[in-house]
Amino acid sequence: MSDQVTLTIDGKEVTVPRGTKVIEAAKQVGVEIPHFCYHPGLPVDGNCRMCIADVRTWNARAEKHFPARRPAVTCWTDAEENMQVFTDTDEVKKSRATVMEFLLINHPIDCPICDKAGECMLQDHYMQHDGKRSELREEKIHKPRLKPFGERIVYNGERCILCSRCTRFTAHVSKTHDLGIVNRGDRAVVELAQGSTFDNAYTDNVSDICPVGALTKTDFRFKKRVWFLKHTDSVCGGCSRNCNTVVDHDRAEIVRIMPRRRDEVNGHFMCNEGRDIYKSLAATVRTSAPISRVDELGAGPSWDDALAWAGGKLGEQKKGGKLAVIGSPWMSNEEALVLGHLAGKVCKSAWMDIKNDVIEGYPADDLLHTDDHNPNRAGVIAAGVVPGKKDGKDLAAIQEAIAAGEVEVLLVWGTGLANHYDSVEAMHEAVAKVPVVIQLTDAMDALSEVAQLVLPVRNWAERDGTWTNFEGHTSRFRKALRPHGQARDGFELLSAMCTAAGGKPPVKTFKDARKKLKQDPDSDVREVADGEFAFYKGQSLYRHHSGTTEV
Amino acid sequence: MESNYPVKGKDQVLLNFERGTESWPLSSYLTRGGYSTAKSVLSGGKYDSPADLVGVVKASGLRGRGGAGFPTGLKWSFLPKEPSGPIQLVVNADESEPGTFKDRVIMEENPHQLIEGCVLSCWAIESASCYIYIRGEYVPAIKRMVAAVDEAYAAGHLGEDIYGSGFTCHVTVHSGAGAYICGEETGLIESLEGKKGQPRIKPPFPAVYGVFGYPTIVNNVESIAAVTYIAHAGADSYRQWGTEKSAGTKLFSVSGPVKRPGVYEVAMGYPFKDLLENECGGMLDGVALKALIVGGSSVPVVNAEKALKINMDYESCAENDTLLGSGGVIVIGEGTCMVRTLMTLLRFYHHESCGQCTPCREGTGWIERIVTRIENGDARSGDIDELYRIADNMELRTICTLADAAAWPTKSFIEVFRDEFEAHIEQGKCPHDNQFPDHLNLRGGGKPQRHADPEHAFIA
Amino acid sequence: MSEQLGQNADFDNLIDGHVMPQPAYQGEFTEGEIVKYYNPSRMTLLEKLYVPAIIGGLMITARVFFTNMAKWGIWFTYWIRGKGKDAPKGAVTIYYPEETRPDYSPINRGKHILTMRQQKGPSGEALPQCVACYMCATACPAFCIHIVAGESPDPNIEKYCVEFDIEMDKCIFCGYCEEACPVDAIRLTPEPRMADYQRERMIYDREYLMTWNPTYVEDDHVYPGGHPREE
Amino acid sequence: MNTAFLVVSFMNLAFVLGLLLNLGGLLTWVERKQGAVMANRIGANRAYIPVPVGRDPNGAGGFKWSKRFTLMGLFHAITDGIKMLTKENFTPPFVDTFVYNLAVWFSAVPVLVTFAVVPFGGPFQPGVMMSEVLTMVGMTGAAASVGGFFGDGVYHMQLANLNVGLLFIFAIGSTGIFSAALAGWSSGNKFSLLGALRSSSQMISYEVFMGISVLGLLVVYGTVDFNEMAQLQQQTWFGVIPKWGVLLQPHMFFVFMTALMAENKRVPFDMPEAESELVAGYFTEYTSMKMGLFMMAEFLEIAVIAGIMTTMFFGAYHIPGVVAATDAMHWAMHPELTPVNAIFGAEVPHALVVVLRVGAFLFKLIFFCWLQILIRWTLPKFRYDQVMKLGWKYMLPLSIVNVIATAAFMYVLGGM
Repeated sequence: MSDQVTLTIDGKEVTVPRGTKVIEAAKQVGVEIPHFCYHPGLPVDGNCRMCIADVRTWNARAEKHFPARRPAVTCWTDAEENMQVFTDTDEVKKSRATVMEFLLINHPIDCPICDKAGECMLQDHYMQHDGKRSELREEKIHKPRLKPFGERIVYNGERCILCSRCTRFTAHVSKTHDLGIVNRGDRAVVELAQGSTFDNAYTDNVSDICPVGALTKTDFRFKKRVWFLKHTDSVCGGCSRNCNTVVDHDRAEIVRIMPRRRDEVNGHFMCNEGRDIYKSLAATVRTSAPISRVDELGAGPSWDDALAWAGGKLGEQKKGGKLAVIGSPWMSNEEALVLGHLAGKVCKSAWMDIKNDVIEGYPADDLLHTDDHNPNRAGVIAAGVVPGKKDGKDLAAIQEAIAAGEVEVLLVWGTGLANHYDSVEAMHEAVAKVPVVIQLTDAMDALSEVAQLVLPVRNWAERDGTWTNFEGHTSRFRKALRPHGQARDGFELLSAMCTAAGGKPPVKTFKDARKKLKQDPDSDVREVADGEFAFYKGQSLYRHHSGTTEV
Repeated sequence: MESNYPVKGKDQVLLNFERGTESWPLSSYLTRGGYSTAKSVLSGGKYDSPADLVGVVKASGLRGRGGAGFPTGLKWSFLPKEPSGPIQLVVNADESEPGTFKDRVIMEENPHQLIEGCVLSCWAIESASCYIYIRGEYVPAIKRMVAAVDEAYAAGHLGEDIYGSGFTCHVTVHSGAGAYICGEETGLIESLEGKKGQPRIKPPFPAVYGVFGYPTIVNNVESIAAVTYIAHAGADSYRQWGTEKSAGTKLFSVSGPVKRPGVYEVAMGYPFKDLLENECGGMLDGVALKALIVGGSSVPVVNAEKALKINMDYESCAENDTLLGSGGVIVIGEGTCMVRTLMTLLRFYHHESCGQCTPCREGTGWIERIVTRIENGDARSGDIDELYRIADNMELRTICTLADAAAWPTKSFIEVFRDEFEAHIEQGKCPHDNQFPDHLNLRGGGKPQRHADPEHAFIA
Repeated sequence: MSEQLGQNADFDNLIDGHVMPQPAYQGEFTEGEIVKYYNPSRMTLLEKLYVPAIIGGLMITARVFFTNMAKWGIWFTYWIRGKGKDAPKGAVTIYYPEETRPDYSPINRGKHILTMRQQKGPSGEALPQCVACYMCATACPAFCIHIVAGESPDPNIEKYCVEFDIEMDKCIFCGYCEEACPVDAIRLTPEPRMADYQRERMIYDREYLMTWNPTYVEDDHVYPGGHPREE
Repeated sequence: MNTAFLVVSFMNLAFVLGLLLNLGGLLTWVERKQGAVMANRIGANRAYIPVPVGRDPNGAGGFKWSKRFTLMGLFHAITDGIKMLTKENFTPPFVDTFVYNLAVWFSAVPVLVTFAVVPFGGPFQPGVMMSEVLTMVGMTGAAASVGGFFGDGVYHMQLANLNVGLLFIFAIGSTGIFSAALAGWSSGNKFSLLGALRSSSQMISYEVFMGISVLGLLVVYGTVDFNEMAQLQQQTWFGVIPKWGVLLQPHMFFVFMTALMAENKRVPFDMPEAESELVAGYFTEYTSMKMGLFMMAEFLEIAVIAGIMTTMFFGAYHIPGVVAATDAMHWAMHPELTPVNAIFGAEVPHALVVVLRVGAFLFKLIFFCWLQILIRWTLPKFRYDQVMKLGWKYMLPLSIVNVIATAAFMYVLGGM
């Protein structure tokens, strides 16, 4: 018995590892089998009966294919050698239409007020596999609506199709066992466990995986119809896990953040804190133009003047200068590459280290949360923002040098320098000893109040880049929003500073930077380095596609 | 041995006791030769190996008495050669099929034969533990079984090292909570494990992955009790009754407007006509036979003409478009409204659907509502076809067979008694109102009404 | 080839069960002949000159002109006597704002209204039928409908529109919103008059869309629905 | 050149300018109103003068400006003028300023100048006329002094009594091309330039046979002097049928009329302006009164065309049936034909003759204005190739053949 089996699905041959479910094998040859209860991130339950197909097993003794005695659900049936699967026969189509009919008889069909409408599997499958009028002439069964499950989730029992994805999630993934299905038959409803507040960090995932609008998020409730949303691949910066996400935005605002499947980083899920990160992003204080506190430049210098001045100050430090560069674990790998070059090569071995921008956050747990609340420490270090080998000073040493008045030019990226001092006042006192402080930041903080030059940089939602998580997996985030004011892309800005300082940037283009960092530069980054964000085939009917993690 | 029960042949397999006496204590069973078979088998004299006994059971042609009729010996042989853990035997005493009450008689009147059968079966499949899962409503049966097991432990017929043979067998009596779905073997297993009684998706079958994940054999009470006889008398002796494919005797629980309803043990292949006339004393005066449900509520109904042609075995039932099922013979007399009968059945299935699979969860409630509407006279002409179509759609699309069990009678009722359904629609009411003989009082009072609050419709 | 064409002529002309008109070219096709696939002119020389046709056309328009002028003359006799309102005019059009026609079609697509629920809200306010599903906003080809959804004050209703603005100056009166609405919340009344002097006033908010009368009488005309006219 | 001549000339000038400029304005209104009546519409009726008619019955005080004096929309012509005069006089930065401004004058001036040779009445004796009038009202003294001032001098009711009248019209009229060409070129706009090119080619094309088409008529008349033409058309056949140009050369009437209308660039010959594809053609970049002059030139030209047509083809200022028996100053009527005879006796007074002649001329002028507007609101626009084809392939050959045939005919007949 080999580990691989070969089977035929709709006439297409496919070889998969033994133990693969037929529904997954079919996906590999581009055959989408409709389903509700099946989810690749959860144990199989097989209760929706939507994925029934004509599965014929090979009987070696009779040398014949035999159809299954009862129609098989492909989400549970293992692929077998020489198996034949037909997913588009009339019987299979009828079976799907039948299941759809049963699912819909007691469904309230309140799509107009349902937040899931537009990315609802029930809608999609109805369009594709049923499309009939309801034959029900009796009254529908009524169940509790608007039942809060904790503070973040609202349950609507009438919409629920009892696929048990949510209960399986709480039972097997978050292992909190908050949800269960009580009662029998068509009286069954999902219930929150008595006394449970359903306030763990992963509750919103049950809304993502809910194939219908039974579980909706209070955060997204009534906010926006999903077909108005644009989806941009992004990465969560809440901790060093770097969950791959999709930023759903409409016009200039992010409306919600959803997880994107990437098996080696975050699987299918993400935490609630990561979803809420857009709120803190919107709350940051930004500057729309460079701010200067030196007389030569005036209060509001142009970018050209500011860069020329900053480059000149850095350029002065070329020969054995007193330049200290403090990077940030929120930089992208490409920016870190250029910053390392600027400090190490252009300005001849300046003192260089990274700080902790964010020190507070949610405690680590077994599922996704990590201890480090900055996204890219590993990547920035790998890209070369490290204390130099010769005469290199780490952050503590740089702080000492600042206190001793040895540092003449201090270049800081990002916020949070005060985290390394006892208080903001202490930081101000220390920094006052440095003649030139240049801060490149996407948010204003205590340092911005005293720095000689503050240059606005785009934040993660406004620029392209890659982050590398603590396990070494690189993820790419993309530009979702229009930049705030004149804020500049960090990579371009640092390259320009290299030039202004009299040197040359290490790479010319963003792509070259990726090549230099050896992050699959030649292949399509979206498919290889990032989590795949696959859409269900039927979900591209009219200017919408799914924002769920569903595969 | 004299009995009120009419028997075929002297050696009754299952009802081998005198009716009206205290047949359930160990002492009574011992007088009937109880535990002698176990002793002889366990001490090694009778069969060379457990496989021999499995072979004998196979050769006896014993088919599962729970309803499906799967050969018991064959089922035993499906156990893996290298089991992943201790093999478990589960006796399915969750007898909740409407119209069936045969296992109750065994457990109440002859519990030790079941226990002996458990010991023998455990020996045959090399298991050390046996669970008897009894329906929660069978309180007297549970009491008697518990008492009987205690007696058997005390007398050394159960427990460690029985009769010094080195064979250990523990029997646990488990009381269910009265859910129909727990009569399905995987649902029973789930319930036995302490979970919500919902059928598991198959494969793996219980023989590979059953109770607590161990290889498990689930058998009906009647089958296990019959094993005692087969182990004692051999396959040929058992085959003296019945037909080629349906060997042995079978209990039939007859209910309905007959003179003597009850449980009768007859050989397979015994004509229904004889069962009705001889054993049950014929139909009640003034009531003619209208229809017959031969094997519990789940099987298709047949009309009187066909019913009188049926012999009580698997093949004859199949020839007459029905199934033998569990042997719960429901006799339906003239004057009974078939729509109301179906409605009653479907209320049961709607109530008992576990709610796991979509077609069953939604379909049982739907067809019940349609039939209720037909019965109340609110239906339209297309509703019969609609009903048939829904029932047809429910069939074979679920994990377990509960949906089929609801669909088959629905379809057969329409096929056989379509004119009655149409009469309901044409007249706008039930045409059978007040047509029963008053003394029968077979109908409850008032018109059937759906409960206003469906969530509490069937709970109170 | 010609035979085949002749045989199949009946079938060639049968498209979707309709008998199509015969092609203009009625001659037989012979091989090597260059077939011109356009309708040959069948005009006579006189027609080709166009002058008679032009004169004919001029006579028609002139006749209309004089007929109308005569009617205006009659109208003038009425007007002189101060009965201008009832006089027959030499035109089928009207002086629009001073006169309005009473016979707008009931299916004329005019001003929008929002329908209301029969039961009032908890504080006695009128509740819109609208459930804020955004179907109208999605269907709108002019993107002139703006909705903000919210929790309804009525506990029996889940969702309703907190704000519902229609930019009437962008609206093209296609009626798609009416078609898209699943709850019959938005309707286009026959009311045609909605011009205004300020652009700000052309944005109709929820409250204004909900103030309408089923029928109202104005200028002796009964309007089938719509907003009372603002002065 | 005496004082009386100057006075008469100023009178003529005042009459012509007053007539043309008022007609230019009024025709904008006529165009809209007539088009409306032809299309069962009401037409221009919005512009009004508010008339306070009384107290507001609802208000506390003040007048209610409820009566709106619209006068059939006649104020639209005034408001149009006010509007164009008061709108911003904007000169785009990319134009050639000098030529751009020059082109405006080329549009309106030639049209006005053209009318100089059109006789709007016959020869008249202001002294006789005025003394007759004044005598009639009883002012014999004034009559004698006015009669003495003017004497018996015979003047023409015409601005310039040129003996090359028609040639003058062709000469001046052809300068109109400069207007379109210069405006289009100087605007620095491709729409304007395209419009200018179209307009130039169309006007030049039609000028060719516009001249040739009337050659036949000139052969018949034997003169290019408009006054003489007018006099000649006074003759009759059989004493009844007037020898009007339209009866002499009816086919050429159509050709000449077509050519003139094409010169005017109006529908159906509005290719140069062609709103649908060229915005407004060669004057796209013009605003306020500059644009207004282009527009006005168009309407003035309607009147000028009407005047030319009247003079050449429709018997100028003559009334058919009224035949000059004695001389140009007095008419004798056929007794059986006219009731005028019964009132005035054998000879109609000179003053009445003048009034009737001017009235007849104005009537015919207005009729032709009406006819042009009727054509404009009846016919659809041609395609450009159709315009060219019509001119070069049909009108031009027809005109040439007509000239030869007429010449041959006249040679054989030996004169009119």
